[in-house]
Amino acid sequence: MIEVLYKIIQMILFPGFAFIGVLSLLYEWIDRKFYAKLQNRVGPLYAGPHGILQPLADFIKLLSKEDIIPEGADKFLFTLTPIFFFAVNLLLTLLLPICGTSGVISFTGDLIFFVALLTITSILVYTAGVASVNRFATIGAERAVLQFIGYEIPFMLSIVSVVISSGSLTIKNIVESQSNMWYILGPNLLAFAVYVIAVQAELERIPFDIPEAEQEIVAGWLVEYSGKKLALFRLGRDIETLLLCGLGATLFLGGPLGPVIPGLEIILHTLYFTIKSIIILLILTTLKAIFARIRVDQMLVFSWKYLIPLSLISVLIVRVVF
Amino acid sequence: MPKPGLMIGEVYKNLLSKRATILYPFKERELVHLPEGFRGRIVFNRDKCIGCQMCFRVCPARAIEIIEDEKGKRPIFFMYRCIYCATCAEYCPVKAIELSTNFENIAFDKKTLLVK
Amino acid sequence: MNEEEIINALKERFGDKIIDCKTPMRRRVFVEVSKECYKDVVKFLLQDLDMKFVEAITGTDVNDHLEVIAHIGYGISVSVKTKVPKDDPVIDSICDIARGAELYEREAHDLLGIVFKGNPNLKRFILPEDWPEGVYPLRKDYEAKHPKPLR
Amino acid sequence: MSFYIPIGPQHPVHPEPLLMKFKVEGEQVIDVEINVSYTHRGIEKGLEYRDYMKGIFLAERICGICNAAHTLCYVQNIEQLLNKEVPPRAKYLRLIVEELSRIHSHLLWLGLAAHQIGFETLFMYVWRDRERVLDLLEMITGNRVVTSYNTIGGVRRNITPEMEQKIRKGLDYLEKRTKYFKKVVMEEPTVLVRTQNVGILKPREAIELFAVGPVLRASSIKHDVRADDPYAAHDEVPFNVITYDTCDVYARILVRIDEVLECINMIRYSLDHLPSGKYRIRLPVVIKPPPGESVSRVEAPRGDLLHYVKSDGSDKPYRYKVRTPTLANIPSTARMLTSRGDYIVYIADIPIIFGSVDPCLCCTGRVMFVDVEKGKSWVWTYNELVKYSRERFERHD
Repeated sequence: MIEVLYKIIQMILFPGFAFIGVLSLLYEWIDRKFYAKLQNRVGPLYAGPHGILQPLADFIKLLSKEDIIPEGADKFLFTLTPIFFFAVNLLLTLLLPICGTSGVISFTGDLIFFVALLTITSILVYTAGVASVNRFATIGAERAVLQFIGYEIPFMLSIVSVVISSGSLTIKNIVESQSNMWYILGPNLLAFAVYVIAVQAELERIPFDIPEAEQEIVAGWLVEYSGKKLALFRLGRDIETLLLCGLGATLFLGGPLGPVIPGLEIILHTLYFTIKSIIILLILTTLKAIFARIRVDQMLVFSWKYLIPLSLISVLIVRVVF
Repeated sequence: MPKPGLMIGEVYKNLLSKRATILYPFKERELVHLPEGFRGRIVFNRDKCIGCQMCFRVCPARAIEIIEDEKGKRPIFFMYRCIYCATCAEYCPVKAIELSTNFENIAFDKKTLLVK
Repeated sequence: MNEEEIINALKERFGDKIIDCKTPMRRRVFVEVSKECYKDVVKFLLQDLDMKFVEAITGTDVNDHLEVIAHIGYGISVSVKTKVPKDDPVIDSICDIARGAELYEREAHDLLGIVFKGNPNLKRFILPEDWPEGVYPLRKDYEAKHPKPLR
Repeated sequence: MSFYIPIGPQHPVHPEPLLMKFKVEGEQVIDVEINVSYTHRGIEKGLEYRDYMKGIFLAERICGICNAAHTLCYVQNIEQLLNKEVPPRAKYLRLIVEELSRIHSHLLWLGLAAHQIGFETLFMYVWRDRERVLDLLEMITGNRVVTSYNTIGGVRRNITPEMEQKIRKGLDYLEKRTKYFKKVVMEEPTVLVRTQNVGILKPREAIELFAVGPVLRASSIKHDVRADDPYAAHDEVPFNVITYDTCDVYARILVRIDEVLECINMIRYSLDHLPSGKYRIRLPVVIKPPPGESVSRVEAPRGDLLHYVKSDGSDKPYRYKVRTPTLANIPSTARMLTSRGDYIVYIADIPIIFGSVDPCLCCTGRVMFVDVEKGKSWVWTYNELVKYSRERFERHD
């Protein structure tokens, strides 16, 4: 009984939904602030100290805005997609090993479950675009699917490298196998590079923000969403950012591992996990700052010409070494 | 020769340098630098004015009207119509009109944008 | 090629169809021609004298008639002027010899009601869609009113 | 399956009202129709109602960014009518301000182009460094953008030696930064793939459709009013006409960047050789030029600008005609935006291709906003607005 209660508290408060929500908003703030600094701007400023509450303020503001469903839209899909998008991402955070070597939920082969559900978020992007029956949204959805073809394979192959190195498909075992040496320091460096680029595409950030390119197709698949639905999408996207940065930290940087003082394990593990994932976030933000957006056909060419061979080479190297 | 990520040095240099913008409307107002001869809000010196109506004649935006007060004819300036061309200041024979560096001509009430 | 040579070439080719020729300042030539040979003069300037560009087409309302001026020029600007009557403002289009001039003709059509015969796409171009038909703002009988304030 | 997508009248990348209806098939653009009839302000008519001195300030407002070019063109026209020659110092000062505003315009455009291909960081940097030009313009003329500098008979302010030092310092900074931006544009692969072989306009087509300005020069045609038809002090200040022969967006970017560098050299030269003496001849407030007509041409930042004036001897122009460069570039833009043969335009290329001509719609459709004829009420209820927008949408479908 106590155990169940403990699990529920873990799920809802720490390191579950509440903590994840706060952390993801913090990540958005870090992303925005760092991006602004790179561009010699100020960034969020007024809500809270140094604008740290700005993502929350945006979220609350969006919740209070009018919620419009376009006349021709598929109302059922249109309403359901943001909820699913949010829910899937939130669910996946339970698998992340934040305050210990295993997540709130952990079972054999949970990495496969993780990757499979991540794929669903990409498909939800497509349904969101198609359901809103708008030309820009349709084009955005088309592009999202095309881009999906580009980044999904290198993304998975880069994970496969890690799986081969650790010999396990369970996140817990992967983390524990890194207690001696992080995978990024070994032959998996190439896989890490591929992973970062694929994540950049998955999160639709410059240079791969093709499905929602503001200058071309206004906001792409998001164009018809407003109010609460947009807020859910935005928060879902923030959580996805946290998720993918966290997964990168877990797979390549040893996740929550680090020197531990007895008694403070939970706090220190959380701290290590946060720092490592923020490092990945900063890499992603830097990538966002130094490139122009490329076209979707160029993205596919890039992915199939360079990214996939690279990830295959990475798998090969790892296979030879381990 | 293409070099991917060419700007990475520049962006990290800017991470350390001071921001380019100023926090203008609420703080750091003293950092707004305006040169001499900036064309801002009109300042009118009634004592110098001789009532020649030259400003009224040359104003391209009809932002000047002539009224009569105890000392004779004089202009009033509607800053909400003014296009800040400084033609009136240029043609004023006694330099009774000057353009100050006050550029914040925003108001809730039109009357506050009247220069008398 | 200087101004003199252009005028001489025009006079040689078209003779007395050229009504008037003057060069009020450097690199500017104003030529007045009759309505019938307007297109030929433009063609001659563009192709034979290699002036390459039609820079603009100006229409003017001169009380009893309309003036159409084609400004042609590369270095020297030659303005070919012709008169069209106001009640039947039809003139040959130069679209087929100068494809880029289509928009200039549409602009003149919009603002002055000059009809360019042969222009394939003489639709509304500059004025808003709900502008009344048959009202041409640049004609002298159109009096622009000072717009009233909205409140 | 092909369908239409509208870009405009409101679109994040074009701040100005313009409707481009694209027929697309997947990501490819098949056909385009451009409609600019949203912003006619009646400036040509308005100039007929103003006397010559006041007209300067209306001509200045034809376009915000090329205001120096427009006023220069206007005052030259009136001076030609009056047959007055301005003092040599005024000619040089006009050139300096004109070239400074060209630098401003080109840098602004470079930032926008970077924004249009999604390169936000370059956009921010260019606009940050553009402030330096604006500071110089503010120092010389008294305002950041709208200069009000040229006037009939000369210029309105002088350049003092202290200003000269500041201008030189500012130019050094600008030169350094512009060279850096050129390096970024030429070497950053994401910029290269987005701009090379995009928006091709062959030299033959450019002449056929009367393209002007940087678009024409990027199609390897050596045409520049400053060289062919020199005005102000351009016949004394040496400069190179920049041309590139790749005919694409990349060439247009490089033409503009090189022109900025060229402008910097021109300003330096004219500061070195600035004649002394008067900078303005005083003319009466009411000018009555003799009857006649005049054509004046200026190389505005966007290309060849033409003003025509007809005077009937009164104090107001009888007819004033403005041909702005963007209007001349619209046919070639439509050509660039249409796929043909193995040249394919993607939806993603639309912003940068259209942006590469540096469109300025407020110049192009100079029309009137309030409908005087019908006296229509512009206070609409919400329902009326919804109904109107639906009707419009259906009509455009």
